[in-house]
Amino acid sequence: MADKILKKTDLAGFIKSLTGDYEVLGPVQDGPIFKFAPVVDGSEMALDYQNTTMSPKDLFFPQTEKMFDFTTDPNQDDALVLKEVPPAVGPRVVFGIRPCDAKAFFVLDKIFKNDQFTDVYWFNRREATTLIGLGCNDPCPTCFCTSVNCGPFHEEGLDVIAYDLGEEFLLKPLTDKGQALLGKAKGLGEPAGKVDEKAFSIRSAAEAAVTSQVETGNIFKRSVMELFEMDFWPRVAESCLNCGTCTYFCPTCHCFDIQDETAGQDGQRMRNWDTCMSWLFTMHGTGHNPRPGKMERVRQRFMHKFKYIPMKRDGEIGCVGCGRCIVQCPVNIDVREVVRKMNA
Amino acid sequence: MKVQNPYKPYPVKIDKIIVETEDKNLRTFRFVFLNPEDEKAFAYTPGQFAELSVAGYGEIPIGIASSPTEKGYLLFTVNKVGSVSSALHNMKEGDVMGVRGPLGNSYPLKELEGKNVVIIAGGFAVTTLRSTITWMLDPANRDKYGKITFIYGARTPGMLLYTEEWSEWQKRDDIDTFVTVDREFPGWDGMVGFVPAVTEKVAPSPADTAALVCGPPVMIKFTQPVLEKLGFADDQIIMSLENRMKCGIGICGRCNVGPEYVCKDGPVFTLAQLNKLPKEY
Amino acid sequence: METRTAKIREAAKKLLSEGKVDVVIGYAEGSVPMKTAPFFARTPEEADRLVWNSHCRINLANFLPRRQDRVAVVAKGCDTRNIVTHILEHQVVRENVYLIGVPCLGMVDPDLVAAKEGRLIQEAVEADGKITLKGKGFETVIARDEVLRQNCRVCVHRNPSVYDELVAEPVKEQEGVDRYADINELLAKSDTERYAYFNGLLTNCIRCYACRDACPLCYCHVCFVDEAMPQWVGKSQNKADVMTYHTLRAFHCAGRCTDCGACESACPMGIKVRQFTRLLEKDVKEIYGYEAGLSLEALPPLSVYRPNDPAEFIK
Amino acid sequence: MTLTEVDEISGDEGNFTVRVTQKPRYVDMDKCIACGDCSAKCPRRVDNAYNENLDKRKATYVQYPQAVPLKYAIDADNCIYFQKGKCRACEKFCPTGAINFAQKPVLRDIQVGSVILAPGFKAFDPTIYGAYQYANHPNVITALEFERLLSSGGPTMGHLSRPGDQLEPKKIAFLQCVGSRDMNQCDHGYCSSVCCMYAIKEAILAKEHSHEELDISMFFMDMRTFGKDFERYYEKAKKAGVRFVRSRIHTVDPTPDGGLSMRYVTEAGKPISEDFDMLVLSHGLEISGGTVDLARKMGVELNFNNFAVSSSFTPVSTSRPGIYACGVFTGPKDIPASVMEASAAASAASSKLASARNTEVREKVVPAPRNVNGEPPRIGVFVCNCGTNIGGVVRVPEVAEFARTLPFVEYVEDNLFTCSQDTQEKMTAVIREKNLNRIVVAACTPRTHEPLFQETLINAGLNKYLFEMANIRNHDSWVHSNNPDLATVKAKDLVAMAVAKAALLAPLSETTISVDPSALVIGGGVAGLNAALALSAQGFNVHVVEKGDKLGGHASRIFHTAKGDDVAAYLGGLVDRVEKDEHIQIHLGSTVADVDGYIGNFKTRLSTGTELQHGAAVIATGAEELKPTEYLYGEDKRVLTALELDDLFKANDPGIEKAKSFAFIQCVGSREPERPYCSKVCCTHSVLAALEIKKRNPEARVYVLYRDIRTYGEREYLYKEARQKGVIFIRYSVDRKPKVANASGNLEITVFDPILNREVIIGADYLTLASAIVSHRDEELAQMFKVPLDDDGWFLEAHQKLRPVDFATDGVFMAGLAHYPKPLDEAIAQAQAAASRAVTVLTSTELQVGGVVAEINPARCVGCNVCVTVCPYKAIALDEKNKAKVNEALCKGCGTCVSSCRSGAPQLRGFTNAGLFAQISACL
Amino acid sequence: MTSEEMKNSEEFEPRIVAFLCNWCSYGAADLAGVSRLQYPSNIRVIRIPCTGRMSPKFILEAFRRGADGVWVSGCHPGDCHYIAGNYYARRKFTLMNNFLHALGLEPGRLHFSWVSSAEGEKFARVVKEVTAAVKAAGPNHRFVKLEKEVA
Repeated sequence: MADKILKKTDLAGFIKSLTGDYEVLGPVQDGPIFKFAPVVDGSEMALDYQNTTMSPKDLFFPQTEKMFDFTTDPNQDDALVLKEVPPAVGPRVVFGIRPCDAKAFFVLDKIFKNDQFTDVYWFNRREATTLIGLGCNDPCPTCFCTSVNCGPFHEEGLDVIAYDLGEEFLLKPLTDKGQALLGKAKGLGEPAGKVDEKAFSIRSAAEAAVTSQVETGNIFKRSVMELFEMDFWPRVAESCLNCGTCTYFCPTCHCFDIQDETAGQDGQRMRNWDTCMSWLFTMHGTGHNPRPGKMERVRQRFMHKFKYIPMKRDGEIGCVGCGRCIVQCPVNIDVREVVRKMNA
Repeated sequence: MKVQNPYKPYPVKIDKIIVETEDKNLRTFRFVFLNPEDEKAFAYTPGQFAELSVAGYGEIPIGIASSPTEKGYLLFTVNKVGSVSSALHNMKEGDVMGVRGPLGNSYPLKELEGKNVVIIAGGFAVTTLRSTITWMLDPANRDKYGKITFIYGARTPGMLLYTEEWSEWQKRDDIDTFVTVDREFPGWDGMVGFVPAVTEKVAPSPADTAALVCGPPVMIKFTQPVLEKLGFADDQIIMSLENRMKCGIGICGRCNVGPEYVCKDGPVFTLAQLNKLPKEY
Repeated sequence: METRTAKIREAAKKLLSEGKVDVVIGYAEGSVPMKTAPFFARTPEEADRLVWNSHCRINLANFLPRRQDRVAVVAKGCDTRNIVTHILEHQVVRENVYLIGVPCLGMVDPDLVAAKEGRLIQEAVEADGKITLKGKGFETVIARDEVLRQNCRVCVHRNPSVYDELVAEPVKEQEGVDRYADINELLAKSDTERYAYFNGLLTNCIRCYACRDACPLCYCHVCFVDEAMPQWVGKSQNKADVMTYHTLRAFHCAGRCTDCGACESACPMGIKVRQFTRLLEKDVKEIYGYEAGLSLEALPPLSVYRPNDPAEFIK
Repeated sequence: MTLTEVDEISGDEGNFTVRVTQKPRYVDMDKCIACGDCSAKCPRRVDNAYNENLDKRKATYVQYPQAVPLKYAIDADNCIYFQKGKCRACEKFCPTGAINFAQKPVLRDIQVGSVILAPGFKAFDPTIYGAYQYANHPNVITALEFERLLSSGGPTMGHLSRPGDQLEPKKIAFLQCVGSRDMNQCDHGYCSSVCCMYAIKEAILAKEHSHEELDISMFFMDMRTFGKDFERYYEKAKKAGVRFVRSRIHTVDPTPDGGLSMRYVTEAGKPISEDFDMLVLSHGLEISGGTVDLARKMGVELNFNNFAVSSSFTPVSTSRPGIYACGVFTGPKDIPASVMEASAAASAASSKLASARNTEVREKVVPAPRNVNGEPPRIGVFVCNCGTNIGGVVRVPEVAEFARTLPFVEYVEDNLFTCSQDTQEKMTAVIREKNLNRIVVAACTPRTHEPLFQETLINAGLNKYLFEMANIRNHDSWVHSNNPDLATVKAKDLVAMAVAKAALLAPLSETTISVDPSALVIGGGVAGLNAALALSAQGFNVHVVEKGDKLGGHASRIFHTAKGDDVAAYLGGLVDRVEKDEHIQIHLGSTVADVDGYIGNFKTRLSTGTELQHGAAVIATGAEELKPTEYLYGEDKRVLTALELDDLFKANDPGIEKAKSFAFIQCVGSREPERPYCSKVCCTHSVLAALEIKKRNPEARVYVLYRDIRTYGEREYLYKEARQKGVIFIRYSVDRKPKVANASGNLEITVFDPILNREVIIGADYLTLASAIVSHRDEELAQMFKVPLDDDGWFLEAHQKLRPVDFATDGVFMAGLAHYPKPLDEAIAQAQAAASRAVTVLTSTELQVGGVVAEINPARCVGCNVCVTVCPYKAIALDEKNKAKVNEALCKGCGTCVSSCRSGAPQLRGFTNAGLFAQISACL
Repeated sequence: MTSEEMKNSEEFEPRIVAFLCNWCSYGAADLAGVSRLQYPSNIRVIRIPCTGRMSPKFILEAFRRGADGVWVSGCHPGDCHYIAGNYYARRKFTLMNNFLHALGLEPGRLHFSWVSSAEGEKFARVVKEVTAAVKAAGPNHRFVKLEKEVA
């Protein structure tokens, strides 16, 4: 795997060289919102952004996704039989994604595939996509990635990581897919001089700049029931509106609902993001609700991220420390505070 | 090899509909696969469930009531509660729908070999236990197990499922069948009383015995102490949970009980396992 | 602001120490700049965490319906109006709620501040009507009044409409405010432009329902969006469904909305959801002369009628 | 029995034999489906009397489209076949073979216990008023003709135009009192009571109908808007720009442009000539010759105006026992008064028959309904051809074929007539045979035919609510007859919609609640006592609650009625009867403290603690006399109220005979901004009192200062008599009210006389103020019974015209002055009417409740109270858990609660959200 | 209008959902039938007991399902069979009508009327007016759920 240099002045050429084989997406600004969108030459990109407003999980897990088509027309042979919808994406490159979000994909890979089943919708898109990450030189005060198995230059989930060295990017391929991409791209140069040292110092400075920290060690040691029965939960949940904003912005939240919709005789089965903050999420047809109140639902979310996922997914934490939920929560429920309480 | 889409149901045809209860809200649907090769792919064990898929309405998880020993069809008994089950209840023989599965774990039939089994069921939770009994009573399997006791209760005689089958079982000597209803009814000459009370009377000794318990929460609540009193240990009591599910494959998140996905890690748990989990079921 | 904070703490301590209430609902300092968190003080000591500043945007009336305990709540003008609506709608029993009224000078819109500043703000300090913004390598001062939320800028009911005590002298209500100048401008446009405008507003909606959940009026057990039989509105990101959701949500607030802005402040995508509710709020005021929450006697306009209500549009 | 006339009557009260002749209709009522083909094919056009002969109808016809029964008839006087022996077109085209030219008159003898005469009135024919040009000029029309011109069902379909030239009039004059208050030309000295109001109504309607600004003037003598809310309507008309001119027109001349020039003299004596486009004569009411004949056959005495003779205290009784009368037959009156009298007559007529109640009722046996719960829908669809009415336009077989493809449809057939008896029998069989559990009939309108098909469902053992209709006739084939393709497309959609809804229908249960067969009457005045007696006469126990320490109320202070009857004597007898009545229990010194329950099952606690159970209640709490605060009342002992003057009469006060001068001021406290209503009784009372004074002291000068004299009906004769006896009437206007002063011990009244055009000063020994009658504004009582008050504090009836004694809340009724000021005879009639209405509740031992009513899902309900406030019937209340609960006995199924609830908690059975959604999606 | 557009507009048969109260406007429709008044066939009548039952949501649902026009008709104020159902409805309609138009519903799509059961002629006239107005507005694309946009 050979590192490459991309001069910022060559960015357009680099992007253009990819647009033939790939759809290229980059971070763009749309009013107050930052999000990934197709780019033509890279000039559209806002590479000095902090991060996308929402997590970019919709790259692989759109909020609404069609799964199957069907017809209710009794005259059709395949009436009421579900037909698979072909994968929605071809090869694409995402440029400039933040390492925390890529780490989230890495965690989600372990969720969308288990010992028996593979979520083909997630993996169709994952496989078709090459991720070029952009390290965070300048983390936000709400970032706490380094406390949760992640960091501003974390590499898991990425195919290539880019270091912004000022005038140029250092591109480090991390996977074969990344390597292949760099092989196809134009406008790249070879690293020269003390590039690696410079990159290392930028990385170290960034990691040090993540001053917001949480401890999770005790959480792993404690039993499910011990954590579950801790007495702070009601007060954490007290101000919660149960809106689910945290889950929609969270890069690792992945709960979904499956719904059928019909119009005339055409129908489709789709999935939509869902949220464990909703009372309906666990509501039985009988009227019984295993998580009847907002306390139970708030607790579930934090337990899921910091206890259940680590238990079941090789110790991975269901949180990458991106801080979006802290910024977006209308009532300022701060995940760091909650984790501190769980760990206390 | 192409990865199977785990969300895709097998197309099936409704072969037969049996109205099970006097309120007509419980019906047993017999399905046959539209593509015969799907039947092989659908290899299941008693205790597992499947997502029944009605295009235009969605899916509901329903325990498989038939036994793998019954070839050529699948049985599901469905209670009419929500929009999907209502749509299903409005369907007719010959209609096409989908079955996705088998899903979830099953009763630990392997582990139970050589043991006595007491099967305790209440109301319409008897479905997967019907599957289990049918499987165990199959000549190929009966010898693997010791004494089999079946205790089944419902509110009224008209609310008992599978009357034909358990009537047959009552005649057999390789299974002790006790069917009870909550109170006296004209024309009912069987047992009267609640399941926990009957269990206390007729359950076998806990030695080398496992109890499979399925029923409404109130029945479970009162049966559990009876079994404990009789000396059953928590890992001898096996239960099946019924959380709300969607994906059925351990991803979508709504059936979580603690770290476990009821749809994939369950629905069958021992009481010992459940004791370590939040009571979010 | 500081005196309001002090008075709120004083009132809360008194209520808690005298055992008059079980909890005082107010605001505590948030963990990020320009944010507060609803705070439930249960002891006199905890009351010291209560604050009042320009970021008390969340409408605390939201936490009142169906409460069983004795509660005091810190409430600005719009919050009290919502509590009046709660009382009229039997969600709150007046005797069970102690209202610590706060004459309000408007709340700051952090999105507006962010848009004005353009850089990541790491700290915001407020004093004497000015806010000092600090970030990596910069410090600027901005006048508070310039960055108020739009609803606060056009608010004409800053003083609580009901209260048990006030923590400050009533403020002078704004006069000569044209509450609906921008709405009227919008209404003067063509239907095509308006349709495009409202659809455009919703482009980024993720249907998290924070607007609904932050709204004190939305206290139903089951919201229409969660109904299955029949399904009023689809659950996907379909444009018409998103529009239907916002239309019906706003309609459910008709005659009850106080334009408190909680919905808009809660929206994580910065959508001007109030543009929907304001259309109705304006009509209710102009057609039926009703403004929600000003009186414990007058019923909301959809609960009553007059035989001669105007309706020229009906053939 | 339509087309039927009475020939003779024999026997006595309780046992009459009435011989009637039923004239032939020439149409078999059982076969006629009112499709109208006969009329369409009838070649004979004749003047349409229903539209005042302003347009034509056929010889085979229905009088008007809402006629009951909606069956056609052949007018033999005009039928070509009857007249010339040939034609029979109707017979040929009738799809059901209903035409029967062989029908003959049938004589029948009917055994009855009582008879009620309600023959109505004839509108006065103004031809004899030559000066008004009615007979000669097409643009001079009667108000009834004008009414038809304004009606959307009328000859011009509501488009206002002049009959002469079809031009839209821009300036119209209404002439009041045509054929009323006039002894010279028409011998009708009485006031017709209704013309002022109907003229104002027509004026307002005309203004609303007119495309351009319409100038309307109304020429009148006194504006008699004395009924409930009438005065407000008058004020509204003034605001709407109707010009009111106090003058009688004496000459009308045609103008060249088709209009009319009128000459009149203003009140101040100025002659004016003014042009109008059109002239409307507000003609009065009179009794027809036919009615006079009927009365003669019945042996019922008429007065000189041919109105039935009745007493003030038995307003619906005639001179012959057992025969009762109501409506204009007993004197001119408007709809609410007629409806009240009708109920009163029913009460009076049945009071003697109570013991025979339910003796001729046969019980019907129906099969027990099959339980269809849990069954998938199995829908049967019956598509009707309705002869050629549907099948001639819509391709019915195609619609039937389409219906087969719809979800859950198990059986489809098309019928020539789905409503025919044999099809009903077949339907019953098919339902059983095919095990159908939902039925859709695609035919005509559910408004007429739903009950018939529901009956069939019941006979087939299905709950009758498992039924839905698709209206492919009235809403389709009849209105798209020129486009069979689109009509067929529409028919399919309508069937699909009905099937979609039917699939979701659930059986609705109807349960019965018992009825406590006793009544509560609140108020022991004349109204309350009459209601109590009427109820007792029907065999029901009655509790009378009176807050005072004796019965009788304000009537005890009234001297005479307008008919000259002695009130004191009557009242003594009334109280005595009530006190002796074993069915009536009197609670003096009591008020209502608390009311719980609902129709059939009220529980009322009195202020004394007594608890009463009753099935119905009559509110007859009366009103009070305003104590004036003007005209020196309370300062000068010579200033009296009307009741105080009656006190003097009753005490035979010698002062009356000694005094030289008496004055009355009318409208004291009435018809003013604070009390914008007319107190109705005061004009008559003052006129009566003036006459009484003249009787006792013929030399005395009597002045009545008035705004409009409102001696409506035959009371007008009193007014006339008073003028003849020298009582001086001086009009004043409200902006120039009389002034009363004590001028060195003499009571002096200064008033501007508009005829003399100057102020006059009247010295009076007694000044009587005709002060307003004011309501108690009893909000507490209203709240307890969940009934409304109007702006003036009167109890507000369910419908001012059609349900004048009912409340929206079932089981509660009103009578007397609690409703509005009124004279004794009207109060008594209303009391009997209220009793009659209450009897309809009490006679049923149980009430059917349920069906299409709302229900609340408590899991959804948040207790926000919106449904409680909007329910027009107060059928919803919050329970102790703050959950709304519907009282099925009160719910009428309007669904306002459903659409008002944000939480989706209420559901209207039969019209569920899911059902309506299914209909929406089925047609799109 | 080009000739092509003219042709299209001639061929366009709008789908109009009409919500009629049982007692007045439904009766008026019956009467229009009895009187054989001819009117365009585009309306599809849904019978409701009273305009009080008319949830404004039904209007949105009809548009969402693709209706080109919606028409709601009930008893004249003061004539409600249920005393006051139409008074409450009138307020809801007023607000919803203004609201939907403010949100960009084209004029001519949404109609309200009071038609009594005696006004068959008015019923037919209003159908004509409503149909003409909806035709003039053309096929509806606003507030309509297009399935292809779902995912």
